[in-house]
Amino acid sequence: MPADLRTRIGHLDLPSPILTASGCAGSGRELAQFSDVARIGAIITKSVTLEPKAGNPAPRMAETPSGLLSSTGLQGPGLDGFLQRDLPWLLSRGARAFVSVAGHTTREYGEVSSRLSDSAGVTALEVNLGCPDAAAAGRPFALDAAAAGAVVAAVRGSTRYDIPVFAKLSPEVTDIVAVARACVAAGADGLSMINTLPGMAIDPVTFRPALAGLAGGLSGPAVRPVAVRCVWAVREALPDVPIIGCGGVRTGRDALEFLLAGASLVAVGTVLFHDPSACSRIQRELEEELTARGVDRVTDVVGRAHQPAAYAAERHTWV
Amino acid sequence: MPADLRTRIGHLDLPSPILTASGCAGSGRELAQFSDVARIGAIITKSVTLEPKAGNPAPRMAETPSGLLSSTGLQGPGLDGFLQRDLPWLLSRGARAFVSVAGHTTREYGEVSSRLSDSAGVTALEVNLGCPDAAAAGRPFALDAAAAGAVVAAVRGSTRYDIPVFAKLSPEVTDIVAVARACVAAGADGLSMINTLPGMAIDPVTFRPALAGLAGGLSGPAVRPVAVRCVWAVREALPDVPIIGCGGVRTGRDALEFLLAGASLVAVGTVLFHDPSACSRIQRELEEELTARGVDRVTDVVGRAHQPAAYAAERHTWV
Amino acid sequence: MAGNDRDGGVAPVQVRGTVLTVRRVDAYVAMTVVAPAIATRFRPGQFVAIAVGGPQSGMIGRRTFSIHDVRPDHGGTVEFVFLPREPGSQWLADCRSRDVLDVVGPLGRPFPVPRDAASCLLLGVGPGAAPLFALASRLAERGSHTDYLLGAESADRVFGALTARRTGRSAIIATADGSLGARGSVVDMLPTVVQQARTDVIYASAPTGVLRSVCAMAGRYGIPVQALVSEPAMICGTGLCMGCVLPAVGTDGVTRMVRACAEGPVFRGDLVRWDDVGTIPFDALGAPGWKPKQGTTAAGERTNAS
Amino acid sequence: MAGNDRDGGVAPVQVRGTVLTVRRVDAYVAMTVVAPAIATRFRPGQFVAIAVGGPQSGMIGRRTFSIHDVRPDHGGTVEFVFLPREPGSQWLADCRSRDVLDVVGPLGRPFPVPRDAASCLLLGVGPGAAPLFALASRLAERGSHTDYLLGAESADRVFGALTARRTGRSAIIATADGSLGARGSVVDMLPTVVQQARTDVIYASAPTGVLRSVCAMAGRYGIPVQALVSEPAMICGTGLCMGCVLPAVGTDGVTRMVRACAEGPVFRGDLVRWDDVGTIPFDALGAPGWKPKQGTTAAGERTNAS
Ligand SMILES: Cc1cc2nc3c(=O)[nH]c(=O)nc-3n(C[C@H](O)[C@H](O)[C@H](O)COP(=O)(O)OP(=O)(O)OC[C@H]3O[C@@H](n4cnc5c(N)ncnc54)[C@H](O)[C@@H]3O)c2cc1C
Ligand SMILES: Cc1cc2nc3c(=O)[nH]c(=O)nc-3n(C[C@H](O)[C@H](O)[C@H](O)COP(=O)(O)OP(=O)(O)OC[C@H]3O[C@@H](n4cnc5c(N)ncnc54)[C@H](O)[C@@H]3O)c2cc1C
Ligand SMILES: Cc1cc2nc3c(=O)[nH]c(=O)nc-3n(C[C@H](O)[C@H](O)[C@H](O)COP(=O)(O)O)c2cc1C
Ligand SMILES: Cc1cc2nc3c(=O)[nH]c(=O)nc-3n(C[C@H](O)[C@H](O)[C@H](O)COP(=O)(O)O)c2cc1C
Ligand code: FES
Ligand code: FES
Repeated sequence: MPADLRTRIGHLDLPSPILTASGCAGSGRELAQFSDVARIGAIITKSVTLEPKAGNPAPRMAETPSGLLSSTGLQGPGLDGFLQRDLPWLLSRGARAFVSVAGHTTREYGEVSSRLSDSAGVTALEVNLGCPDAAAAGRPFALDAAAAGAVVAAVRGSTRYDIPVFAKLSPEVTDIVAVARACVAAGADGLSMINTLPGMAIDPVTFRPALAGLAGGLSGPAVRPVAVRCVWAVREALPDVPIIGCGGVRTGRDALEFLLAGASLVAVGTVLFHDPSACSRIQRELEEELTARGVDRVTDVVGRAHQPAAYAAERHTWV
Repeated sequence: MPADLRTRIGHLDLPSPILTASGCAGSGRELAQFSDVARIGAIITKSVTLEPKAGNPAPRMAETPSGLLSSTGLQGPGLDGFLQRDLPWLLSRGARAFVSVAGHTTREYGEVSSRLSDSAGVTALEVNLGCPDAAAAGRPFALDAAAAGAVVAAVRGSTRYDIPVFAKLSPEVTDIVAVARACVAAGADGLSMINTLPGMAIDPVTFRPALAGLAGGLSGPAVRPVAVRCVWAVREALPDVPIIGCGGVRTGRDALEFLLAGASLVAVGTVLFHDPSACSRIQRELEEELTARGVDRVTDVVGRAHQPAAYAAERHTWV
Repeated sequence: MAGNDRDGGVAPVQVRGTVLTVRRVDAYVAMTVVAPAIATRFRPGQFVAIAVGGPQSGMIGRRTFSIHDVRPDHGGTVEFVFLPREPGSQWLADCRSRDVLDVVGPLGRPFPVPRDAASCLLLGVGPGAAPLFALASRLAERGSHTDYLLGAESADRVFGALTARRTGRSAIIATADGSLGARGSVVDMLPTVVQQARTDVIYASAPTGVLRSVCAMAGRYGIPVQALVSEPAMICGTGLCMGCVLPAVGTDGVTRMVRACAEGPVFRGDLVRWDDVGTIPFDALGAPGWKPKQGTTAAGERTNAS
Repeated sequence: MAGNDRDGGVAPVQVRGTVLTVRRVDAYVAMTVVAPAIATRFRPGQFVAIAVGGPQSGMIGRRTFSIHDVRPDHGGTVEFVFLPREPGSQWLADCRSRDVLDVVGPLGRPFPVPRDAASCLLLGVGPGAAPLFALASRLAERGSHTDYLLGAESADRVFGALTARRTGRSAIIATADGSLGARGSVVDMLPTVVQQARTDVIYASAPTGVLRSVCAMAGRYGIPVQALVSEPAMICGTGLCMGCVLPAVGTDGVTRMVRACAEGPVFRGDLVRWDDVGTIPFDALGAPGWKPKQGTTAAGERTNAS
C-alpha cells in the first residue's frame, strides 16, 4: 500500500505536505498548466501588499551554481487585485491558499491580514518577515527578534482565530532560534523557513553587479543545507511548533530530508522555474521513498532525524 | 601583452592574487603534485592549533548541490609538527606561506601567533575566527564583534610588525560589516571572507544527519553569491582594507567577480577537491579574461564594480 | 487542463522529447526534437524552454529558443536554432541524436497574423531570424507578401539568407563587417526597404536595442510593428519567476511591468516603452510613489490587445 | 613534478582521457579510458578519481574506482568497473565512446607484493574484486599461487568469476541468495578456504564490515591481510580534503587518523582499528583530552610501513 501523504496541522487537513513556496508559483494559473493545484498540499501565494507594486527593474535574476539570485521586489497586484482575481481563481480550482502577507510597517501587515481574514477561503497566513522595516532604515524585520515579534503580534491580532499564522524566517541571522522563539511568543502558530539568503553576482562583461538591485536573494538547491540546518535547530529548540521547510527542494528525497529534520510541511520554490510540474513529481517521489522504506504515514517521519538511527547505521552503498 | 597578475598588499609582493584557501590544500605536498606551489600567489595553510588534533569522526563530508558540507574538526599535526615538517617543506619549494591560526581561547591564538612569528618564512597570518570560543559555550568567535576583535588584538600583539594579519570572517552573522570593523579596529591589516556557512544534510537511508558531527560547513560554488555579497558590503564600508575573497571560486571568471567586488586576493578552496590543478588553471583563465578585456594589471579591476559600468552597460549576448 | 488560460493560445505542455537531429548551419546549431504535443499546438513566434545540464545540473534556469519550424514526421517534431556560446547552449550543442530533453512549449504569445493580405516586412538579426520563416508561411497562406531584412555581425551569423531569397518577394541582407550583403545594420537599411516594399506591417525579432530603433523609425512612418523580444534571459519561460519584465502600456494607457515570456515575447511595438527598458518608469502601476487612480486595475492582460 | 612525494609510488597525474569502450558486464559497467600516463605508472590496488557531471556539474566530489586493468593499446589504457547506481556513477555509465573524462590517477598505496613466492588468497566482494586480477598477474610473475574467494549479493554481481576460475589455483564463490556458488558470505567460507589453500597472505577488497571480519579471523590464524578500503566515499581522492579518515596504528604503536586515499586505500589489516572506524579513539593522537608523550610525532607516514 502506498504511504499516506495526508497531513494534519492543528485543525487543517491537507492532502499532502508539499506546498508551493511564496513568490514561485505565479498567481496559480501558470502552475495549473502543469500540476493539478487541488492535489498539492496548498499554494503559498506571492506575498500580498496593500497597494499594487511594480517591483524592481530588470535584470532581476542571475543564475548561480545550483541556485538563483533574484530580486523581484514583490511585484504584485496589491490586496484588491489579489482578492478580486487571484484568490477566487485558486478557490474555483479547489486549491487551498496559504496567503503570504507583506508590508513595510507593522500596521500595514495588520491591515492586510485583517482584510484577508474577512475574506472567505484563506486557509492560513504566512508572514513574510523579509520585507524592509520602514521604521528601522529598511532593515528587514526578520533580522531582529523584537521587530519580527511585533509584526507577528499585529498579524495574529488582526486575524480570525481559526486561521493559523506561520512566521517566515530569514537565515541571515546569527541566532535563528532566538527569532523563532520571539515569533512563537508573539502568537505564531507555526514557522516557515527559510527565506532567501542575501547574495550578489558581478557581471564579468559590464564589471557591475548583475542585478539592477545590486544584491538579491539566493535560493535553489544550493541553499538546501542551510535551510535543513535552520529547520533542525528550530525543531530541536521548539519541538511542538509546526514548521514549513523550504529551500532548494528538488526531489522527493529532498522533501524527505526536510521532514526528517523536523518540518511538517515542505514548500517548493525555485525548482518550479526549472520544472513547472515539480510539485506533482515530488509528491509522487516522496510517496515512493516512504513506501520503499515501509513507512505508512508521512507524519511518522517528521523530526525522525532527532532520534537514534532508524535503519542500518552502517551503509554499504556499493555492494 | 598578457595582463600582469602581480599583486602588492602593503609591502608584500605576490606573483598572483590567487591563493589556496585554508584547509583545502593539504600540507602543500598533495597540491604540489598538480600545480607549481611557487607560482601560486600564496598557500594559506590548514589552520594551525597549538596541539595536534585528531579532528572529527567520519563521515566528515557530504556532497550537496554545487557544494560540499564538511566537518573535519581542524585535524592537524599541531604547531610543532607544522614547524618541523610542513612549513620547511613549503619554503623549500619556494612557496609563500600565509599561516592560518586557530585556537579555543584568545591566549592560544596569541601563543601560536607568537611562535609562528619567531619562525622564519611566515609571509602573513590569517586568523580563523570560526573556532568555538571556550569562554562563550563554544560559540564561534566570528559571531561576536567583541570576541573577534579580542582575538585579533591578541594575534596582532604577539606577531612581528612586518607580518600582516588577516582576520577571517564568517557569513553566519546578521551584520558582517560590524564584525569587520571590530577586527580592523583591533589591528587587522586585512580581512578574509568567507568561512563556510553552517549547514546540514540528512541521510535518507539512515534517517540521521549525514555527518558524524551533525552540522557542518557549507562551501563550494553554491555559496559564491553569499561570499561576493560579503566582500562587496565590507569593501563598500571599508574601502582601504585589503580583502582576501573566498567561497566557491571555480574559474578565472569567478576570481574576477571577487576582484571586481573588492577583493585584492582570491582564495580557492573546495574546488581543489574537484580539480587539484585548479589554482594554475584559474590563474591562466584570469590572465586571459583580463587580457581579452584590455586590462593591463589585475590591480586595476579591484573594487571596480563599485564604480559606474566600465563597458557597454547593455549586453547583447545572443548576436 | 487549463485549456485556454493563456492569452490567445492553448496551454503549453512539458514533454520528454527525443533529439532527432543536430546539424550545423553556419555558426548555428539546428536541433530537431520529437514533441508531437508541442508541434501540434505551435503558432509562429512561440518558443520552447529547455532544461539543460542533465539531472544533477547546476543550471537552474531553462534556456529558451524560438521555434524555427515544426514538421509532421514522427508524430510531430520541433526545430530550433541557436549559437553555442555559454555553458547552457554548449551543453545542448553537445547533445546527440537519441538523447532525451525536457522541453516545455509552445510558450508565449505568437505573432498575430493580419486577416487580409498585406505587405509584411520580416526583420531578423542573427538567430532572431529563426522564428520568421514559419510566420512567412502563415502569412503566405493568407495571401500576404513577405519581404526580408536580415542582419548579423558576419555572413556565417546571418540565419536563413538562402530561404529568405528563395521564398521572399525581396531579401535584403546587412552585415556589420560587410561579409554578406550591405555593410551596416538592418536599422540603416530600414527606410529604403519599407519604401520600396510599401510595407504595411513589420515583424521584428532582434536584440532590444535594434527593436527600439526599428519601433522608433516605424512609428515615424506610421507602420505598426510586432516585436519579438529575447532579452533579458528568461529563467523559467512559463511566467512563474517574474524575472523577464519590461514596461509596456496597456490599451487603457496605464504602464505595467509585463513578463516577456507570458505577455510576450511578441509585443505591439508601440506599447513597449523601449527607452525605459531596464527601469521602473515612475508612472508605472505600483511604482514607488505611485497612487491608484479611479478605474485602474492591476491586471496586465490587456497590454497586448491589438 | 614531485616525483616521489607519495608513499611507495610515483606521483599521480591529471589527464583528459578519451573513453574508448563502455561495456556491460553482468550488473556492472566496464569503462576503458585512454590515459597513457596513468597506465604506465599504475600498480595493482591503485585507483582513479573521476570528475562527473560535465563542466557545470552540481557534483563537486570526484568518484573513485579501483583500476581493474591497464593495457598498452593507444599508448596506454585504463579500465575500471562499477555499478551504475546513484547520479555520479549513472552519469558515467551514460558516457559513450569518444567522450572525454577528467581523470586523476594512479592514486593511493598499491598492494605490496611479497618478494618470494607465497600462497595468496584474493578475497573480493562485488566490485571490490575488480582490482584483484591485476594483482594476481603481478603475483604470478613472482611465482606465487593465487586462490580466489569472491562474493556478492547475487550471481550478476559477482565480478570476475570466470577469470578467477580460469586463472586461479582455486576459486570459491559465495552469494547471499545462493544464485552462484555457495549460499552465504565470503566470511563464512574463509576458514575452510585458508586451510585448504594453506594461505600465507590475504588480499581483501570489500565493504568495511567484511574487512573487519576477515581481519579478525585472519588474526586468529596468524595470516597477514592487506585490506583495500573503499568506504567512506572519497571526495577528492588526492589527500586534500581530509574526508576519508579512519583510525590506524602506526608502527610506533600510536593511533592516528589516516586518509584512506593517501595513506591507503590498501592497509595492513592488523594496523586498522576496525572496531573504531567512524570514531576518534580516545587514545588517537590529538583526540580530545589527548596529551603528547615523549617521542610521539604527528606524522602519519609510518602507519603503513610493512
Ligand atoms: C523568447 C526568446 C527566444 C529566443 N530565441 C533564441 C533563438 O532562437 N536562438 C538563440 O540562439 N537564442 C535565442 N534566445 C536567446 C537564448 O535564450 C539565450 O542566448 C540562451 O539562454 C543562452 O544560453 P547559454 O547557455 O548560451 O548562456 P547561459 O549559460 O544561459 O548564460 C550565459 C550568461 O548570459 C546570460 N544570458 C543568457 N541569455 C541571455 C539573454 N537572452 N540576454 C541577456 N543575457 C543572457 C546569462 O544570464 C548568463 O549570465 C531567445 C531568448 C528568448 C527570451
Ligand atoms: C578506493 C576506492 C575504490 C573504489 N572502487 C570501486 C570500484 O572499483 N567499483 C565500484 O563500483 N565502486 C568503487 N568504489 C566505490 C565508488 O567510489 C562509489 O560507489 C561511487 O562514488 C558511487 O558513486 P555514485 O555516483 O553511484 O553515488 P554518489 O552519487 O557518489 O553518491 C550517492 C550517495 O552515496 C554516497 N556514497 C558514494 N560512494 C560511497 C561509498 N563508497 N561509501 C559510502 N557512501 C558512498 C554519497 O556520499 C552519496 O550520498 C570505490 C571507492 C573507493 C574509496
Ligand atoms: C523569484 C522569487 C520570488 C520570491 N518571492 C517571495 C515572496 O513574495 N514572499 C516570500 O516570503 N518569499 C519569496 N521568495 C522566497 C521563497 O518563497 C523561498 O523561501 C526561497 O526561495 C527558498 O526556497 P527555494 O530554494 O525552494 O526557492 C521568493 C523566491 C524567489 C526565488
Ligand atoms: C574541508 C575543508 C576544510 C577547511 N578547513 C579550514 C581551516 O582549517 N581553516 C579555515 O579558516 N577555513 C577552513 N575551511 C574554509 C575554507 O578555507 C573556505 O573559507 C571555505 O571553504 C569557502 O571557500 P571555498 O568555497 O572555496 O571552499 C575549510 C573548508 C573545507 C571545505
Ligand atoms: S522567464 Fe520567468 S516569468 Fe518570464
Ligand atoms: S578523499 Fe579527500 S583526503 Fe581522502
